[in-house]
This record gives sequence, C-alpha cells and structure tokens, in this order.
Amino acid sequence: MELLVASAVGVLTASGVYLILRLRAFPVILGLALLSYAVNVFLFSTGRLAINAPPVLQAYGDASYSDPLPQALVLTAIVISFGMTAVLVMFALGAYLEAEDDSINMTETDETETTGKEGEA
Amino acid sequence: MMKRVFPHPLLSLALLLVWLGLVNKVTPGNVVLGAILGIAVPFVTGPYWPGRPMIGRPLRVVEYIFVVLWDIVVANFQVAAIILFKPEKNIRSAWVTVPIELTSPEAITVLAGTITMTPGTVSTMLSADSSAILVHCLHADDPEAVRDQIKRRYEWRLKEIFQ
Amino acid sequence: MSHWIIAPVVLPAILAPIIAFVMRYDISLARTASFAGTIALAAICFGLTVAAAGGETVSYELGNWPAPFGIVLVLDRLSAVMLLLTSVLALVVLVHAVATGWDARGRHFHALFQFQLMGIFGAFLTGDAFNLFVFFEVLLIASYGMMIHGGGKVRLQAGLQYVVMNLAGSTLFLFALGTLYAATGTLNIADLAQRVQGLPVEDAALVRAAAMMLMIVFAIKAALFPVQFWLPATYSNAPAPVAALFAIMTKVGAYAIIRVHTVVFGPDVPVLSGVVGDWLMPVALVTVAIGAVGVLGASRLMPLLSFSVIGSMGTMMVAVAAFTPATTAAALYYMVHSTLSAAALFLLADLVLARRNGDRLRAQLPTVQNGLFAALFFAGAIGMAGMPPLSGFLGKLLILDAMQATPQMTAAFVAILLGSLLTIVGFARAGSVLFWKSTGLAPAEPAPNPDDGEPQELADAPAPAGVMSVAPTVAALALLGGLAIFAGPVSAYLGAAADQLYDSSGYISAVMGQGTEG
Amino acid sequence: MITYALYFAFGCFGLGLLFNLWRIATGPENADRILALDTMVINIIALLILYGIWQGTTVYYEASMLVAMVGFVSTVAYCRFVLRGDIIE
Amino acid sequence: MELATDILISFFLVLAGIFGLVGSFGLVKLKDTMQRLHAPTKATTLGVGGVLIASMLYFLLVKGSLSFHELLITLFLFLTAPISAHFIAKTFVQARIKESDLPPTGREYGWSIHDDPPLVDDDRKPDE
Amino acid sequence: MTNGGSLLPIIALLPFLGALVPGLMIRAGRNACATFTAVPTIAALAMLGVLTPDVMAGEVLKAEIEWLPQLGLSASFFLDGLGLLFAFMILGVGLLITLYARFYLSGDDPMGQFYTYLLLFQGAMLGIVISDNILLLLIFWELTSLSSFLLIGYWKHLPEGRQGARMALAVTGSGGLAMIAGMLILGNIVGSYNLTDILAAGDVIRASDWYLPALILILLGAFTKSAQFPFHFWLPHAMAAPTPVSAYLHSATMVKAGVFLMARMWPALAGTDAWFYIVSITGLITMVLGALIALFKDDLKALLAFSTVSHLGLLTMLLGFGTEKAAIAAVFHIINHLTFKAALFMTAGIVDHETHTRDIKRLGGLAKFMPITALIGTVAALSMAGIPLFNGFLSKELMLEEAAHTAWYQNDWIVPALATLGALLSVAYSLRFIFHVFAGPARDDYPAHPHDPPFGMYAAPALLCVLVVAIGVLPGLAYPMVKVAAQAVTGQELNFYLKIWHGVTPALIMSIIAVVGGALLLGLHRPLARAWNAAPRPEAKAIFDALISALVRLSRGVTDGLHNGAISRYLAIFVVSTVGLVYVAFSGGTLSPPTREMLPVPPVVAVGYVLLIASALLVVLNHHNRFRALVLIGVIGLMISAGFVYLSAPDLALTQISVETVTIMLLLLALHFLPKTTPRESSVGLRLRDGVIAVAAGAGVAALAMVFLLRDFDPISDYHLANSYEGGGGTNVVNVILVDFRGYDTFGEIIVLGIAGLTIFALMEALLSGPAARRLRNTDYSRDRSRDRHPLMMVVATRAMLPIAVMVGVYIFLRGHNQPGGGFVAGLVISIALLMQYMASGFGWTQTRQRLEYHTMIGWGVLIAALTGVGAWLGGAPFLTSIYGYIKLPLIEKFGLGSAFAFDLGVFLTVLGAVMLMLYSLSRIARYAGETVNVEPMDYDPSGKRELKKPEGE
Ligand code: NA
Ligand code: NA
Repeated sequence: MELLVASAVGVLTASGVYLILRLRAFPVILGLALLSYAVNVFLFSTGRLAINAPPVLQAYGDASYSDPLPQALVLTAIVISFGMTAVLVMFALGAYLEAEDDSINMTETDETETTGKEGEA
Repeated sequence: MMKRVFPHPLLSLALLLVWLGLVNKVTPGNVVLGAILGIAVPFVTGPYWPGRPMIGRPLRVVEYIFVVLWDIVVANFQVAAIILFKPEKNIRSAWVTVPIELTSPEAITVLAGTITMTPGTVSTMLSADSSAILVHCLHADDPEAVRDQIKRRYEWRLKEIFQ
Repeated sequence: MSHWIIAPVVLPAILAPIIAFVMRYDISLARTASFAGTIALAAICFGLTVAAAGGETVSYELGNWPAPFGIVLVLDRLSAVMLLLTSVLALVVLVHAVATGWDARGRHFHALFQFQLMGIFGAFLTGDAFNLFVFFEVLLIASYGMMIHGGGKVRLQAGLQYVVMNLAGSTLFLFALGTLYAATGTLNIADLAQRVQGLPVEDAALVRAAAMMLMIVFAIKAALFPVQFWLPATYSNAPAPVAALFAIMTKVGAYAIIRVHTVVFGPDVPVLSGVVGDWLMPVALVTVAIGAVGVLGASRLMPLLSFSVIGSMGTMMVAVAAFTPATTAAALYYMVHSTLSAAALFLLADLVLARRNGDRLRAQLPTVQNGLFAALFFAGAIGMAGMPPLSGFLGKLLILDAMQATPQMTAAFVAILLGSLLTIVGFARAGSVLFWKSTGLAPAEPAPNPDDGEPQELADAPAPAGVMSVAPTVAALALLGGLAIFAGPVSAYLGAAADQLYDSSGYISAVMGQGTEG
Repeated sequence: MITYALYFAFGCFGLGLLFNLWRIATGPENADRILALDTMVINIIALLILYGIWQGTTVYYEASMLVAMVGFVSTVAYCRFVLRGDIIE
Repeated sequence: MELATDILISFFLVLAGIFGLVGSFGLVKLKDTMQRLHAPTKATTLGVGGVLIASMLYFLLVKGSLSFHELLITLFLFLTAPISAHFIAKTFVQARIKESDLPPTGREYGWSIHDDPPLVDDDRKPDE
Repeated sequence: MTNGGSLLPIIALLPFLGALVPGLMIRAGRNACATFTAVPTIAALAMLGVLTPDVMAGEVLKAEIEWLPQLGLSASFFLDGLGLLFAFMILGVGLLITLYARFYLSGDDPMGQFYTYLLLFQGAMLGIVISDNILLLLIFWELTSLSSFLLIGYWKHLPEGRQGARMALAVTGSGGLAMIAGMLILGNIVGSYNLTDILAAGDVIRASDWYLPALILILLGAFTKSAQFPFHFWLPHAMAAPTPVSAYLHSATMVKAGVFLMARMWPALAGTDAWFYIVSITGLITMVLGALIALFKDDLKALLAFSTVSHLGLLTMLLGFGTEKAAIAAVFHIINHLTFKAALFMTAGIVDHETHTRDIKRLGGLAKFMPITALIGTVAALSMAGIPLFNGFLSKELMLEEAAHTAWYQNDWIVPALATLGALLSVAYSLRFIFHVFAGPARDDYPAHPHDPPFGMYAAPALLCVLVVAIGVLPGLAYPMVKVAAQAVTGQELNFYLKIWHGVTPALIMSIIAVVGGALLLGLHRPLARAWNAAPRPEAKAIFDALISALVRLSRGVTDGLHNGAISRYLAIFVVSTVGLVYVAFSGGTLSPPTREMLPVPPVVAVGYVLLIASALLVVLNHHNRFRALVLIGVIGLMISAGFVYLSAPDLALTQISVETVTIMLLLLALHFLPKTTPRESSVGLRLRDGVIAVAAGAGVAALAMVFLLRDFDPISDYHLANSYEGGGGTNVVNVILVDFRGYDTFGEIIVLGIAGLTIFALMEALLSGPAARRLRNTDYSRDRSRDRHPLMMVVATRAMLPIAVMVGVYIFLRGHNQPGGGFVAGLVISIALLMQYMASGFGWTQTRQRLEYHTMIGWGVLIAALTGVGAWLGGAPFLTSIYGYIKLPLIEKFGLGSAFAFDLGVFLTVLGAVMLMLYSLSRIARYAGETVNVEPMDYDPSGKRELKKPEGE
C-alpha cells in the first residue's frame, strides 16, 4: 500500500509539473490542481497509513486511530488551495478576456499601466 | 399565513423523516430538531418551489411505486440478457415519441424518470412545450408497444396521482 | 497573559469584513475605518516593540492549548520589529493610496489592505510552522487581490504569473512541511528546534530535505536567485501603492529564513551541515548581481525599481547567509532601510508616472513639479543605492563591517560594492533622463520620436500633486533619514534581536516551558 | 458466506471501474466520457457501502451520500457545459 | 436463522455485483453511445440497490442496528439518475444526431434542444 | 575634549543648515539670497578663526558624538593643522565663489538651487577634512560625489552637463566604493575606525597581510577623486558645470580631497615601497600627461582642467615620495595651487561671460578691452608657470628639489627628467593662457564685445592674486600654516624655511630649463598642435561612453534574457533547482533502516490505483482537449476521495469530493469563455525536457514519501487523540483539531476563502468596466447551443433535492464535532445544493429569490469566528479558547454545545458566502456576455402555473 501511495503521489506530481510547464494558462491550472492533489496525499500520508482506523473516538475498547493531525492539515490545505485555484481561474479568465490570448507567458513588454491618468483624488 | 410558515407541509413531513434517517436515531431531541428543520428548511428553499404539487390519491402513490419497482427488476434481467448474450448486430435500438397528456411538471418528471429507471428505455428529452417525450429503446421489436405500455402502465396512474 | 500580542491579527481580521461588507458602498467611511485601524495597529505594534525590548520572549498559547499541541504566537524583538515596520509602512502607503485616489479605482481596496496586514502580522507572530504556511497564504491571496487592483491587461497577465509562481511555491511549502512532520512529528517551531537538535545523525536525510525545501520556499518570497523571476513583472505592474506595500513582502521571506534557519535549522546543528549555509551565500551573491545588472539594464522605471528591490534583497541575504549575530543584526538594519526606501521610490514613481506617458526611460516634456520630483527621486535613489546621508549607507557599512569576520568577506565585498556601483550608475542614468533631459526639450518642439506611436503630450495637463499625495513619499524618505540619525539605538535594538535569535534556548523555553503538563 | 459474497461484489464493482476507465479513455463522445464518469460514481458508491459492511461501520456512509449528490451535480454541470457552454445562466 | 440471514445478505450482494458489473460491462460492450446510455441504469438500480439492501439487512440482522442511511442514498440515486441520463442523452443527441433523424414530436413544437419553448405570454395556451 | 573642540560639530553642521537658507531666501531676491548664503560660511569661518590659535599652537581639537557604536561609527571631529588648512581653503574659497556666482549666474538660472548644492558640497568637503572617524569621513566623501553630481549637472538641459555629471559620479563613485572597502579593512586591522587610533597604528597596519589590499583600495578612492591617471578623464568633462563650480570643485576642493586623503593617511599608509611606487609613479605620469594634454586644449576651461590634473599629479607624486620635505612641498603647493588656479578659473569664467566664448582660437588681444581681467589672469598664470616672485614658483622649486633626489629602482635620472618635463609643459600652457588670450593683437570678431566685468565679479580673483603675489614675495606669510599642516601630515615636528632663493640648486637649473623650454614650446605651438591633432590618441570620453553603453547593453541583454516573461521557464528553473538542491541536501544525510511493514493491497484498491494513475497520465496526454481533461480531473478527485475513505480519513474524503465538484464548476464556468483546446506549441525537445523535469520531480517526491512511510515516528498527535474528548468536547479528532486545537489555522483558512471571494468579485467588477466588457459583448458565445436552458425535469428534481441537500448540509454541520463533517463540508454541501438550483433555474431567477447576500455572509462568517475567539478574553483565556458544556432541556436528552460550534458556524458561513460569491461573479460575466435573464424557473411550464412576477433588480 505504501508503495502505491508514494508512487501515486509521484505520478500526480510528475503530471502536475509537466502541465505547469505548458505555455497556456489552462493546462497550468490543471497542473496546479494535480500538484495540489499530490501534495495533499503526500501531507496526509505523513501520518503513516492505517486501514479502518478513522480518528473518530469510540466509546468502548481501545481502538487504534490514524494520525488525525495531518488530516486536519490537509483539510486546511485543501480549503486554501481551493481559494487559490478559484482566484487563479479568475485571473486566467481576466487575463484572457483582456488580452484575447491565454498564453501564460508575457509576450509583450508593454509600458507599465501602473498608474492611471486619473490624477489626484 | 399558514402558507408562509408551511410552504410545503408534505415536504416538511418528508424532511422530518429525512432528518431521522440521517441521524439514524429516534429520540425526542432529534424529533424536535427534525421538526424545526422540517419547517425551517422549506422556509428557506420555498421560494425556489413556487407552485405546490397536488398529490391526489396517496394509495395510488404506493401502488405506483410497487409497479415501478417490479418493472425495474424485470427489465433489469431482460436488459442484462441483451447486454451479455445478444450479438451486437441483433440489437435493434429505436427512438419512440411518447405523446403525453400530463401537464404537471412534477408528473412529467416522474414519468420521464420512471422511463429511464426501468432498464431498456431512456427518456432522452421532452418536446419544447413538454407535450411529448423522446424515448430511446435499447432493443425494441415493436416501438409502438413500448409507447403504449408507457402510457398505460405509468402515465395513466400518474394522471390520477397528480390531478 | 496579555492579549495585545494577538491584536495585530484580530483587529484587521474584524475590521476588514466590516469594511468589505458594511462600508462597501461608502468609500469615505471605508477610508476612515481603514485609517483608524491602521493607526491603531501602528500604536499597538509600537507598544509591542517597546514591550519586547526587555528581551523576554513571550509566547501566547492560542486556544489555551499547551505548546507544541496547539498553536502559539511568539513575540520577541525580531517579530516586534517586523510588526512595527509593517505598520509604519502600511500607514505611509495608506495615506498615499487615499490621497491619490488609488483606493477608489477598484473594489475592496481597504478590506484587502487590512487582510493583507493581517496576513503579514500573522506570519511574523506565529510560532508554528504550519500556521506560517496559513498566514503566508493569507497574505498572498490578499496580495493577489491588491496586485490586480484596478485591472488592466498587462497587470492581469503579470498577476496571473504572480499567482502561478506562488502557488507552485505554496505546493513546495506543503511538501516541506509534510516532510518535516513526517521526520519529527511536530509542527511547533520551538519543538522542532528541540527535536532537530536531538536528532540522531543517521536519520538526518529527511530533515535535511525539508530544511532545503523550506529555504527554497522562503527564497521565492525573498526573491532570491534562481526563484526571483516573478518579482520584476509583479512589482512593475502592481499599482504603485501596492508595490510599495509589497516592499515588506520580500521581507516576509527573509524573516522566515532568519527565523527558521536560526531557531530550528541553526548553523550549529550538526545534522544539517551544508544544507543551507553552503547554498544561501552564493545564491544571495548572485541575487545582488541580478538586481544590479537589472537596474543598470532597465529601460523602464518600474522594472528598474523592481530590480533594485532584488538587489537589496540580495545584499540583505548576503548578511543573513553568514549566520552570525553581527551579520544578522546588520541585515535587520538593512532590511528596515530597504523596505522604506523601496516604498518611497514606488510611491514617488506613482506620482511621476501619473503625470507622464508610460514609464519608459526617455525624455518627455517636463511635467509639473519636475524639480520636486527630481529632488525626491534623487533622495530615493540615494536611499536605494545606499549612499549617505540616508540609512542605506550605514546599513551597507554595517553589513560589510560584520562580513569582515566571515570567510566570505571578499565575495561579499565585491558583490555588494560592485552592485552598488551599478545601481548608482543605473539610477543616475534614469534620473537624468527622466528629470534632467526633459528640461532640454522645448515645449513647442514636436515629439522627438514621432513614429513610436505614443502621444508625447497628455490630453489633459495633469494636475500637480497635492501636499497629501507627496507627504507619504517625503515621510518614507524622512524615515530613512531618521533611521540614519537614530542608527545607534535602532541598531542596538536589532543587535539585541539578533542575539536573541542565536540564543534559541530562550525561544524554546519561552514556548515549551509552559507546556510541560502535556 | 457473507465474506465471499463481499469478495465477489468487490470484484464485480472493481472490474466495473476498469470498464469505466476504458470508456473514459477511449470515448469517443463527450457523452461517453460523462456517462463513464457517472457510472464510476455509482460504482464507487457501491464500493463504499460494501467497504462499510466489510468493516462493520457506518462511518463512511456520509461519504457515499455526498458522492451521490456531488456526482449528480457534476454530471449535470459537464452536460450543461457541452449543451449550453454556460452552466449557470 | 443465521444461515438464512447470511444467505439473504449474500444473495443481494451477489445480485448487486452481477448487475453492477453488467452495467459497466455494457459501457464497453455496446457499440453505440445511445445504447451505452442504458447500461448504468442497472448499476444504479439493482446494482447499488442490491448493495444497499444488503447493507441494511446486514446492519439490522447482524449488527442489530437499523440504518436509514441506505434509504436516503437510494432516494438520492432514484431522484438524480434519470436527470443525469437525460442530460447525457441530450448531450449526445445534440452533438451527433441530426434533427431529421429523430422521430417527430407530433406536436406544435419540436424537441427541446432544437426548438425554443413557447413564450410565457403565448396566446396559444389560454389557461390563465 | 577641549572647549574649542565642541565648536567642530557646529562648524560641520553649519553648511548643511545653511543649505536650507537659499531655498527660503530666494523669494527675497538674488542679492538677499547670495548674502544670506554667505552667512553660514562666514559664521563657520569665524568659528574656525576662534580655533586657529589653539591649532597653531600645536593642539589637536576634538569632539565626539556617539552615533552608531555597534559599527564603530561616531560623529567624531578633530582639527589639526592639515584640517585647519583645508577648512580655511574650503570656507574661504567658498565665500569667494558665493560672491562670484552671484554675478556669474544669469537671471534664468535657478540661483537658490545653485547655492543649496554649493553649501551641501561645502559641508561635505568640510566634513572630510575634520572627520576623526574614517567611516564618517567616508560619509562625507560620498556626499561630495553626490553634491558635485548636482553641481556639475546644474545646467541640466545641456547634455554635456548631464553626461559630465554622470561620468564624474561613476568614476568618483566607484573609487569611493573601493575606498569603503579599503577603510573597512583598515579599521579591521586596527580594531577601530577612529582616525586618531589609525594614524597612531601605522606600524601595525603596514605589517598586516591586509595592508596592500587596503592601500590599493583607498588609493583607488583618492586617485579617482583627484583625477589621477588613468582616472583623469572625468575632470575635463565636469567642466560643463558653471565656472564657479569648476573654480570651486576642480581647483580648490573636491579634486584635492584625494590629495587630502593621501596626506591624511600618510602616517598610517606611507613609508612602504608599495606606497612609494604606486603613488609617486601615478602622480608623475599624471603630472606629465595632464600638462601635455593641457597644452593642446583650445577650450580655456579644458586647458585649466588638464592643468589641474597635472598639478594634482604633482601633489600626488610628492606625497608618494614619502619624505618630510616632500610633504612640506605638497602642503605648500596645495595652498599655492588653490590661489592661482581658483583665480584662473574665475578669470576664464569672466572671459567666457564677457566674450561668450572659451575657445582660445577665437580669443587673443583681450588685454585691450579688459585690462583688469588680463592683469589678474596674467598674474595667476605666471604663478602657475612657476615664475619667481609668484607663489607657484616657490612650491615648484621644492618639488623639483625633491624630484632631483628621488630614484626609482636605483635609476637616478628618470624622476628629475620627467619632473622637469612636467614643469616645462606647465610653463608652456601657462604662457599660452597669457599670450593666446590676453596678449596679441585685438580682434574684431569676438562673439560679444568684451569689457571688464563689475567689481563684484573680479573681486574674488583679484583677492586671490593679491595672495599669489604676497606669498610669492614673502613666503614667510604662509610659513606657519605650512608648518602646522605639514606636521599634521607627517606626524613629526618639522623645522624648515620657506625662501625665494636657495642658491644654485639642481631645482633652479631644472626650473630654468623648464621656463626656457616652455617658452620655446609655445613658439612651436602651431605646428605641434597640428601634429597633436593629427596623431591618433584614445578619446577617454568615447571609451568611457562605449564602456558604459556596452555595460548597459550587456545588462539589458542579460536581464531581458533572464526575465523574458516566460513563466514556463521560470517554473522549469524552479523545479530543476528544487529537485537538485533537495537531492543534494537529502543525500548529504543518512537514513536508519525501515521500521514499518507495508500494508497489503486488496485487488479493489489496486484497481482504484490504476484508475488514478491512468487518469493522471490521461490528463497529461489529453490536456489539449480541455473539457476532456476536466472530466479526467473529476475521476482523479473521485479516486482520491475513495482512497481517503479507505485510508481512514473520512473527513478528507468528504472535503475532497465536495471541493472537487465546486472547483470543476468554476473551471467549467471559466472554460466557457476560454479556448476549448490548447494548441500544440512546444517542440518535441521542449516536451522531452519538461518530461524529464517532471519525472525527476515525481520520482523525488515519491522517494521522499516512501522513506517516511516505512519509518515510525513520534508525533504530537497522540495528545490530540487523548485530549479531544475531554478537552475539546468532540470525538471527531480531526474536527476538534480544526476548530479547537488548531482553530487559528482554520481562522486563517476561512479568511483566505473570504479574500478569494472578495478578490474575484473585485476583479469581475474591474473586468466589466474595461475593454474585456466590450469584447464580451461583441463575442457570440451562443452558437450551436441546445435550445433548452432550464429543462423542466431538472427544475423539478432540484425542487425535491434542494431541501434534502440542505438537510444533509445541516446534518453534516451539526455532527461534525463528533463524526466526520463540520462547517466546511456543510458549507460546501449547501453551496453545491444552491449551485444545483442555479443550474436548474438559472442565475437571474434564483438570484432574485436569494434572501442572503453573499458578501454579508462572508462578513458574518469571519466576524463570528473572530468574535468567538475574542470572547475567550472575557474569561481571561487566550484567543480561541473554547468553552464547552452540556445543556438539558425538558423532554429532550441532554446535548453538548460549545463555542467551537459557533466557530464552526463562522466557517460554514464564510465557505458558503465565498463559494457563492465566486460563482456569482463568474455568472455576472456570463450575463454580461449576452445571456438573458430568465423570468421563469423553467423553460416552459405546461401546467400554466407560471410565476408572472418580474424579478426585481437587474
Ligand atoms: Na433506464
Ligand atoms: Na428505462
């Protein structure tokens, strides 16, 4: 089982890395999603693997439990990466709508639009 | 007033049951909580269900359920046989148009759902004015018969349920 | 236990939603609240800095759970200084953003601003490795919002890259934390320090890998080679007040390196030999070079400033990489300086560029207040290039002086001094083109480059900058002056902060001492 | 006996997953892929419940319920995307 | 009694397994997308249904606790599966089947993916 | 500290305070401005005057103000003879320049700026000469570079001014940086940056291994500043500055800073072969070369500039000799050079000002029109030539005398010969200044009609000429000053005489050769100049410019090449360096043997694994078809969720599957507007490269995971398991960790979500008010669409599903503390349920029935969570401390309720609000793209039970 988990993390990471090296925003998003899967499983597995030992306390008997801490960390990580992914998707969409090009690389070195010409408030 | 508090009394009851099913334990506390939720949740979701479906004859509902369940079991075996044993070239699929008289959206939905859930037929879509269902039959030697059976076994009963 | 230590996190956390959701249609109300909050934060941070001066490391056990099982906040001199610096910078930036109307050019500026502060404060205060990740994310996601405030094509493209790079970094952060937990079984920084120190040598591989990953993660934030690439496009395209606020963001990375790689992966931890010490120095040296070369080669103002930020990070990290109390103290002084000087320059750039066509370094008709802007730019450039009388010069002297006791002295001297030279030349070229050469263009003259497609004259003559618009830039520069004048006491504080860092037993006992009942 | 029946059922649904994978990989229609995913969801629900029986615990049932719910929503979303482009109009 | 229980539960498990497998096998075996659409209904109905019944029986008879969760899951599946199939079918029809290849509706309006719905204030429906 | 010493900081500060004066006074008029600018200088001079007797008596005045003790930097000042001499020069000439500039600058020039820069410069110079701390000296040193940059570039509209300023800054700045290094090393050798300490530690310094580097670095600073070969080229270009600047900086002060520094550091650094050869050779070469170039310069100021270079070389050479007599000569020549050179510059300025040209070829015969100027110029030039009875003669004689006794590498004649040559050339260009400008026939083609300027303008040079003659005739006048200064240089008590006649010495013979030869040379000037101009010679400015622009081009190339905007490459570099570095770090440590057995793999799990791996690979293979990739992502999410269930993480499974769904929704919403396919752009090589990188990263991560999965550890989570129920009041330990043990993480996490919602909303608003909005409007997204938007069946199913889903959400929320679930999953479940509603009946219809505002929901969520945490303060407990209790109501079994519940409610609301706000934002964009708002919940309701109410709002 350990080998399966480790290799799954590896394959997910490899796929994610390959995709984030593509030239368009969308595959990069997919790649980051895969990387986020990979890292979540990785983080989860740091508590070591256990079968049928969910960390839900039982009233009787001394059951064994899997490590709850990495699970909590992964939950936090999942939520955060969800928020990040959402923002990323929106950025990609915004960049595409503004530029009519979904290249992730900046092709033009335009003048900075940093400052509007609105003057002072 | 009552309508505002209980937009869907039947729904409230159903939700109470759902709640008890969820908590899987019937205790006074759960009943109270389920009742509260049964009232509160439709109150929140009520606006999304503007019209109230009229259920005419509850016994018919039970009957309908059993008819459908039976049909499902039977059809499952028939279709399993088709998939497993019938050579590809012998499978004769067909499109069937089933004109419907039902007007209640709920009734139409149940009909279409029933068609789909009984293996061998899939309700693909409605006509734009919801007056016909396009059904795809996996294997039908006589498409007319399929249509008639649908109308006879299901539509007729549904018409009675949703008057 | 005093609750003030959590106030820098909780106050903006409460204020931001109120601004975002109650005051979102009333910019003046939002401004008032934002100001009030930021001033209060500055006061609180000042109080905390004073409180930390005594040298006692204070630990605050959130949820009343003993360390290392819950999350702790830790206030020592270093974190106090970071808080104070951030809050002062925030105040300056906020005045600018409001005075120039930047805050009204998009939605939710003030809410994002407060959230941004919250994230930064949280990162400086936390005593927990995973919580550091969480607050990194808070400050990052707020920075994403700030970065694209106002919108625009190039800004969005740059923002997209910024997000992608940081998401990659965050992923690595999680890999690092996972490895760390897998190897040590804990997340609390003090507990980590204890466990790493007691780690058997034959089990070092995992911790070493984790330490390296963490360093790379922090290096991304600190814009160190070879993960600095994101910075120029980001800073160049961020709204100027945001770029000014971002001056502290690179320092978060530097702070994390200083914190984690002294307390936990200190240079004296035998199992970690060669992990960070051997790599950070060359990396910092190359960063100095990249920054300096970038400044010299810049053909636009915003990238020039951005590269100067990279250079200053490199300079600072050279000192950090030597890992001695003296170099760290010098690095901290330089950090305070470079934060403020970067902010001053970005704010000034905003004032200037609002009155110019684009930021390309070429002569245009002199704008209103050319003399004022030239003077401010001169001062800012002096600050950034590390020339007297502003604090950069002292910072550089402190670093070089402290570096003399280290084996990397020669390399550090060459890199920092040559870097300064290129930076000076770069700034001199830029300033003379922007502000001096323009005075040679007669107003009636047609555009010198009519075929480059850009109108030479703005449609409407831009209004001169008001007092309140210029004030933040001046204030930031004045702070550089103040930092130079009061270099003695400031340096004493920072030196004490560095000593505190290298005596990690104080940190560990402050955090772990109370938690023995677990 | 239940154990062997469980083995059998596990095997059937497991094999079913592989068939689903085949369909998802080869398509050829978008509909085929969505269909395969939908079926996969159903097979997973079955497997989760089987696992619950196997372990004698009900702690995993919420997962199945949730899978049922979100499986439906995502199937609809995929279809709406193909049909209308905009899944929320 | 125990044997009967075991047999009963095992029966449902085996039945479920068979229909679940047939459902997925149909996905591979059937050649036409529209035909394949029929397959998962089995996995849903007798497949998952069998598992759910087995589970209810198992917990009731072996563990001695009545579980309603299975009923809820069933309810969910029966509510949603037709809609899923409906959408998937439409997806395919829209992409691959010409309007003329479908049987006519026999009514005023065509099939819903091809024809706009009647206007809300349509005079032809005078039932206000 | 003596009493007098306390004046020193004030003297040092006065010019800087004074720099504020012009800005304040300029509105009062130019005269007032000039007058008041003089005040601080006069005040400083007066104070200096007060201190002079003490210094002349051999006392060294000191003052120390602590500044940065950690660095060894203090604001320490001391005044000895050398400092006094220079301070007088700086202030005295400064005063004269102030006067002169008042008349020189035109009405168009911003005079206030000029005086401000001038005073800044004056303060910086003054600081250099009275600093008793070498770091402080460095500060003033750099300040002179900066303020001279401003002064040289004063006429900023002139390209020569800007370029000259930049060149000066670059050259002197780089020297300054070298000097920083040198000074720091020096301080490190001595253990103090205090100048007094350093000067007293000469033996230690010269014995140190670091002596040579320190010496070279410091000399670099001095040589660049004093325009020594090969750094001499910047000085002539600095002549683009207004003439008062040239007169001040380039005769009296700044260029002498290098000389001053060498004199200052003499006791510490001189006395070695290295010093002797480096300094004297450099000086001698500079002297000869500068004089040679000066002879052929036609620009008056250029001639003077190169003459200055030459004289600085002379001074450097003298200091390089390292003897006491040479030091005396140097000090004396410093004074003399100051007097005649400042006068000459001012004369040149007057000529320029009156004739509007500085080109010697266009001048000549001016003595007729401007006799006073001619007189002044002649006197000063004769002094420069070293003609007896003028002060230049005296110090030149001393120089020649020293040169005559100096040998290089046992060669006795080369130094005297070259020194004589330098003197000869000096005579030649000095005489040229007289004869080609003032003497000769009057011309009628001057660009402007020349006449003597007003008194104010020639007063300053005239005064200097008086000094030239006075010292020239009565050298004893200068004796006390020279003595005290030379003693300060050498650190020795010196006894000597300054006299005109020393008898027939080698120096006199050399002098005569020089004068005669110089006169002859001038006679041959015309043919020589032709030959000079025809001869190829390196043009320093061109070389410098080429060098700088090559450097800039190179920098630009490197920068643009590295930061080319290709994040694909940035990421590749990031991944490669991470993998490499982590590998190095990892393999530098060792591993103990594994302690854990691997768990068995049931076949079904293996199947799930195959599905997961296959889907991941299929995503990579199919990523060009974006929709297909999304479906496959769905499979991966499903498998991972199932895996979490199998591996005892039900909470993770719930969260993963629901997050996954929402994420896919977001991606689908976005993909609607994006291209549906990804073009195949990367070359095979690139793909191969990326593949290798990817595999390396994957293998690394897998190996890392494998390493720890096979080894036991001692986690802190035993505590959480043990205390979850007692301390946290829940049996679902993961949830208790989330809302209690590590509630602070969760607090941060919901804020991330809230910010995400805000950011997306803000971006949506920005997009809809920019060009993107037009593009959206003009693009037709509705081609080939199905015609049913809100199918009846879906709507009906949703009506039944929604309440049930909400119940499930509530259930999952309420049980979360004890069983898998919790606020986060519940929030997502409700979001998904609402999403279903949105999909069924459309955005517009649903939105108008929405009773809760998503913005507000996020706000409440964060606030509730925060206030729950703050509530603990009331009990004196830290932020987020939970309270927990059991409540007993009649008829109902007791149930537990805790603050963690409220906290989880905050989580729930934030999640719900954020997710819905995100979807709302994306839907807004869709609506902008031409989607119509549906009025009815479904496309067509055959029962006629239609809602006819128009939606409010949009
Ligand atoms: Na069916
Ligand atoms: Na059917």
